[in-house]
Amino acid sequence: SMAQGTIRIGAPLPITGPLSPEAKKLQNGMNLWVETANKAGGIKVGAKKMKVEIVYVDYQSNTPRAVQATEKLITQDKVDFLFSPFGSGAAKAASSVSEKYEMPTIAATASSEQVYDQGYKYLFGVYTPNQTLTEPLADLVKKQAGGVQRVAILARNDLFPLAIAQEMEKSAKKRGMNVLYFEKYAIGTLDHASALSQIKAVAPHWIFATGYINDLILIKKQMSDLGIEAPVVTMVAGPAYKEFVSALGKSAENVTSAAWWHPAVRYTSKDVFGSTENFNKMFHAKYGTEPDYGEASSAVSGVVLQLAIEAAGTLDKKAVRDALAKMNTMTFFGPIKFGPTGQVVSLDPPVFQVQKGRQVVILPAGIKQGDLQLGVK
Amino acid sequence: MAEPLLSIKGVHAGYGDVPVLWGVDLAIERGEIACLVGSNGAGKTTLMRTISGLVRATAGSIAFDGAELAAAEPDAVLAAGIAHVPEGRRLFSAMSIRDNLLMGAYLRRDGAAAVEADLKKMYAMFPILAQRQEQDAGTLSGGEQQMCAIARGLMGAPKMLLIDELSLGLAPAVVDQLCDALRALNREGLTLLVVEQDVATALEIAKHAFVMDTGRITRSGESAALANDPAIREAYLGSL
Amino acid sequence: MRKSALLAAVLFLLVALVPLAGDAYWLRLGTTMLMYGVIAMAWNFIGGLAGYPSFASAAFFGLGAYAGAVAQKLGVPMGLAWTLAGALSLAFAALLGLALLRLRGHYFAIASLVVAEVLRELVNSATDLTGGGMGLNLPVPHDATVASQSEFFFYAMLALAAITFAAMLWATHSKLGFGLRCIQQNESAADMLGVNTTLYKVAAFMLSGAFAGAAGAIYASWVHYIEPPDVFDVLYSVKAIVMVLLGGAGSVFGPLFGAAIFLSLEELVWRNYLQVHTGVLGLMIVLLVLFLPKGVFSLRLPWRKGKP
Amino acid sequence: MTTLLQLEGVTRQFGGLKAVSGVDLSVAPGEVIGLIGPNGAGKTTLVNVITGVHRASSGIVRFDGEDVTGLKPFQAARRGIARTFQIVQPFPEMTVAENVAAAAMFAGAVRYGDEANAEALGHLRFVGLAEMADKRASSLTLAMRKRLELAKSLAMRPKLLLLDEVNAGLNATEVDHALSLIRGIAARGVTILIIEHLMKVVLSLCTRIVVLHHGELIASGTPQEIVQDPRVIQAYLGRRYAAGGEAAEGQSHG
Amino acid sequence: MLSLQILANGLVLGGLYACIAAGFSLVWGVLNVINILHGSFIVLGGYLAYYAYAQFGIHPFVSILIAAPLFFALGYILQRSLINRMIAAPVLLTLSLTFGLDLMLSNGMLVAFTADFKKLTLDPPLGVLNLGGIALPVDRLFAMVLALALTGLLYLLLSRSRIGRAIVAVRMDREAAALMGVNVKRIYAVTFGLGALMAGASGPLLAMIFPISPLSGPVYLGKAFVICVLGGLGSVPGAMIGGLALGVVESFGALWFGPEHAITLSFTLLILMLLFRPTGLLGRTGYA
Ligand SMILES: Nc1ncnc2c1ncn2[C@@H]1O[C@H](COP(=O)(O)OP(=O)(O)OP(=O)(O)O)[C@@H](O)[C@H]1O
Ligand SMILES: Nc1ncnc2c1ncn2[C@@H]1O[C@H](COP(=O)(O)OP(=O)(O)OP(=O)(O)O)[C@@H](O)[C@H]1O
Ligand SMILES: [Mg+2]
Ligand SMILES: [Mg+2]
Repeated sequence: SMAQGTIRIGAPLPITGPLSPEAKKLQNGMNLWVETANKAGGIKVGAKKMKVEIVYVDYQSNTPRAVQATEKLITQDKVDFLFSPFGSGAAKAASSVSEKYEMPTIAATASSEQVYDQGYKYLFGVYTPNQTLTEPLADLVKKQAGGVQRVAILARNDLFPLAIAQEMEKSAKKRGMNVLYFEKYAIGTLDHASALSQIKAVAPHWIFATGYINDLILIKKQMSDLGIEAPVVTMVAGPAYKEFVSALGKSAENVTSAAWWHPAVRYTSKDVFGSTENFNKMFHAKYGTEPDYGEASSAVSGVVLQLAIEAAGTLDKKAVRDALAKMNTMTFFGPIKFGPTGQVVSLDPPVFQVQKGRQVVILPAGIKQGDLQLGVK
Repeated sequence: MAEPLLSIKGVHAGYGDVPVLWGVDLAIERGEIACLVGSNGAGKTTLMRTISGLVRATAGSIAFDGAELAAAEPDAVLAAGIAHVPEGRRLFSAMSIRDNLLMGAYLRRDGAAAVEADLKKMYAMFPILAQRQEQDAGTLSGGEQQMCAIARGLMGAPKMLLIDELSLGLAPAVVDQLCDALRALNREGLTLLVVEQDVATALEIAKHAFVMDTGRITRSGESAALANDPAIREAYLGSL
Repeated sequence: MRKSALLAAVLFLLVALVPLAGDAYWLRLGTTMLMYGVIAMAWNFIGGLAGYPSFASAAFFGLGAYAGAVAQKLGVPMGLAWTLAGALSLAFAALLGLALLRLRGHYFAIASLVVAEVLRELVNSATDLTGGGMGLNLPVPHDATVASQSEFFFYAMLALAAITFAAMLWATHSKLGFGLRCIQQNESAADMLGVNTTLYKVAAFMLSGAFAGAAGAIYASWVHYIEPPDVFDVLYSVKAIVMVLLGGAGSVFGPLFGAAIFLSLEELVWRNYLQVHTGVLGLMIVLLVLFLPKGVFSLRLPWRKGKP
Repeated sequence: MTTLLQLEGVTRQFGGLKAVSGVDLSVAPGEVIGLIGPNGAGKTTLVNVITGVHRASSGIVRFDGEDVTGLKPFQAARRGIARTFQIVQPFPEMTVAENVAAAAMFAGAVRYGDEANAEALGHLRFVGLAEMADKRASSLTLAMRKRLELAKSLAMRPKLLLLDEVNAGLNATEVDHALSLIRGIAARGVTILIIEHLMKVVLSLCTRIVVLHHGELIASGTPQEIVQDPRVIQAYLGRRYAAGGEAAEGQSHG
Repeated sequence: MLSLQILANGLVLGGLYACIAAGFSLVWGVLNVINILHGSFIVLGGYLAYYAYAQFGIHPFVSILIAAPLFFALGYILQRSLINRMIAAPVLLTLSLTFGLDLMLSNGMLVAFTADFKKLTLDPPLGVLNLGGIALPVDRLFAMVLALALTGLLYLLLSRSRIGRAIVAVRMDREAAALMGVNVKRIYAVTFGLGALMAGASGPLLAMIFPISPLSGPVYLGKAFVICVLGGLGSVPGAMIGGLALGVVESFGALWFGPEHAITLSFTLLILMLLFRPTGLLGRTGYA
């Protein structure tokens, strides 16, 4: 690869199968970064600039195949660096392969601490741990909706949704709230009416539901159908996507959520994008829409890798790995500094709420576009 | 004499590429009872299945009542007026006796009343079927199943009825009754072709008999004449 | 039988040379192929010999994977963990068989299909032991080199495949296999002839369970990370059947060849038709079923005609 | 021992229907006994109860001095009760020899392998199917299948052989052949219970005939006694026998 | 009160389940074909309704009328051209065949529609019916009523019509049915067509309620399996009873054991059912 003067980065993605929409988002972000970096002449490796290229491999939304694809990228395609497969589960599974080959790997979409607590040295993730989503949210609710005492949590029994629900439980309890209902639902559940009827019966002030977008659309729809109302309804990770709002219309109003990034944040940086605003603009020019957090996190994965290579001044894996570990820098995504496990610790994930059909940032205070509205029907 | 009702000429047929029938010729007159006898594996069942369209004739012609049936599907054959009571009864095992009989009338278009009347007739002929109307056919005893199968064939109001193994598994008294009933139906105009292992009985009720051997008709003629033929007696009537 | 054994020995020896090619990717592919082969052969005990359309492969595989992984997590050495996993699957198959093998045909098929789902949900909810939906990590040995690890798992899978094959060869040519064939053709008649049908079927099911379970355990150690939807994936059950059909049910080499063919097809379309690879795979299966319903090798066996 | 098979009050009900009702019967070793009765009388059901296919609703089946009520079919088979099916049931995709070897192995306790094959061949020779040994069972004609069925039951080394309409569907010549086979089996000392609607078979083979009607035993006796019993004539034999048994015998149809 | 609400939820859900399973059960019972395509047919019907509504404002209830003949034709042609060739083959072969076809269809849908979830959102929504404190979403209620009506119609067709009796006869003995004058090939195609029709027609109903994606086929297929066995293979009233039973069991299971175990519970129930009454609630022997 050095010979051709191109840096090759392997990206095993779920291009087909149930997760393919996610792969699309990741590709959007990664492609924008590659394009931008190459337009600027490439990545500076010591004295010379090298073009960069991403080698995508489909793993069919199937975790064992993700592991296999990762190994294929390393051994057959001889890539220089790696991006992790999508989500916490697959990233965790594939991380053992990159660790085996001592291959610096950036995880764009893995937040659960269980991914990083394996003692691996080559895995770095740009999402802060899950509790960083629930903590500020709980703070906000505690402060601005004083009466909120009774909490109900419904979580998909799956790595990420479950982990974040457990964090939510902790955050709520820490603030003296009562978690009156905590249940998991199985993957593939077609009906939540029973769970929701029970939730209705405990008359919660705060309903917290996790899952993927289809689960959450279904849950919210059934909540409206069953006439379940609450001052605060939080859902992770559906509302960040446009489809959530368009599928639910009015009943999406006032649903709160949190994510690691939001196009309303504002940072100025020395990376290829220069600033959040500029990133948004370039993204819009290329794809015609606003970026969401997945698209931004995949772009920043490239940015982070680029900064590390440039700091190391070489493509040597060990050196780049060390540069990543030492990194303390600002990007369009926010400040990036990795903790001892390799997970970013420097970000303040924004909290937002669907208001009048738009995702409006309500926290952190510095970038907020509106205030928390109570009452979800 | 008028045209035969069923006239088979040079029919060849088989399973896959194993030929079983090697040019069968046979003619059955309107309104008669004919029987087909022959040793096991001679091809009697295959001939019947070929007539009713379950097995495709590879050569030859099957003319029935003026229509050519050699290439016809089973439903067309039945529509033309030939019903077939198959070997092994082949009842619809999880259907009641009554429903089995009604299936026999599947192609009939002459109204529910006529079907109902025929149903009564069958029940009169086989009283046990009337008693067990709602019992699943699969749980009937062997002989009861045979009665049900014959009645089902008759429910199609055919011009001609093919019965494979008429007396198989039937008690002697029932065979007598059945023969009487078939004779009565025959007097009303039904033409019958019966395969029967008990050659004595077969020759007794049939006017004409056909003897089949390895896929060909080797003898035919008036039953009475054949019954007295020493070769036939030797081959088919046994020692007892 | 002796001829088959000899041929198999040569075959396995040839396969054992794959690591000489040195490429980690080929090694991984080879390991996967052997794993598929084991699953297909394991299915063949109950599905091919006894003629029971089992969809339990995924259940056994997943159970073995979790049993092996949990055992290792609790400190049991790897080899012993694999053996324990196989034994557990064997015992589980025995109990399951006693209950389910009373069912016939479709009913058995569905019941066996559902077992994997139930196990998956159980593993999902037994969070303390299995990590539930969080998945389960196995220790990555840091003292061994990358290459030696890949080779190690390749040979482990190869050994399992060889043992499974030997068991299948033995079963096919023994009283057990004979009884199973009787059951396959007419169970009530077999019963009447004095075949203890329950015992025989359960034995076949146990063999099926033990080998599929052992494959699962090796798999878990090999990939270091398992989660319920992956190891209890119903596709393992379906693939096992498709592979045996491809290779030709009824021949001892069928499952192995079927696995090789299936994996090659999968790999080939995966590489060449990114967006439509499942569709192309589907098309190939359709064509194979329509034109070579007796397996790929029926092409060379024109004298083996089916009944009409 | 004077009885091999002993039935005491055997009853089998299907829903409200008593297919077999309070049957008492004892069969001595070496006997060839005929079981006749109208269609639906319960003959096959009785065989099914003896072989363990159906459980008796009440009553006891004793075989060889032991209570065998409720045994599974394979257990009954291993104790020496063999039966043929009213509708023959070979293993279609196996060879004729394998079919018989299976019986020898599983019920007859012959060792797997050459021993079983040799035994199978012996039985096939006895029934005249030796030249078909390597053919698939599905390719046999009906008469051959019935002989295969006999060979299989012999290979089970039975003490008691239950024959359910083994002669149905055979023509007179073939029936003659089958008769001599059955006599040959009886001559080996096997006790036989035979169900048959072909009176000439029953009359020429059996030492004793029992008659079942509506599930109950209505008569038992020598062939002579039975063909003259008015109840049997009324329920089963019909008008041909009404004139007088002996005369009818000659022209009896089957 | 809570129990009543849960019962209502369960019954409404069960109605939809019945509709999902009826066609699948019919095809399995009569043709001895496990139609893996069934789930994808449902999804395809859902997309039809989605696009009809999004592009032309055609209400999903109307889409059912469009979907029904289309899917019948699709099923009929598929059966006549492909599946009939294998009809006498062992069930595992036909299973592989429909498995392959399903891979093709779902991949095709993936390319055509992408894996993004689409949601048919009625505007204005149909609202919620409040029966003395029990909330019943009108769209679900309508869907259930329609589903049960469809299933009922299918039942009437099978039990009352000539073609229905022919279907039942073919299920039991193909050759004997031919001897009764039944055109077996046509009946097979009609049956497969009816199965596809039921799948295609339930698509629009489900699309009103569940987000659709080319990959939700297996979920519906899984339900169909369970219901089919609960009710008895090949029996339409069985599918209805089985569907309702599953809906109620899942709902109360979620209440009593937690939603996480609702599915496990239904599977456990299924296995128990198989062990103690393998022919299903309404099934009869002689069908396997
Ligand atoms: N389905 C089949 N496939 C292949 N060969 C068959 C099939 N059915 C019958 N045969 C063969 O065709 C020949 C004629 O059989 P067929 O059943 O017509 O004879 P049959 O005269 O009716 O005999 P039986 O008196 O035993 O009923 C036999 O050799 C038989 O083995
Ligand atoms: N599983 C069952 N369910 C209901 N009724 C049954 C069942 N099995 C048999 N019967 C009935 O029990 C009676 C006795 O049947 P069985 O088969 O024993 O008669 P059989 O004496 O062998 O008659 P055949 O001479 O006609 O073979 C018949 O009336 C039959 O309908
Ligand atoms: Mg015949
Ligand atoms: Mg009988």
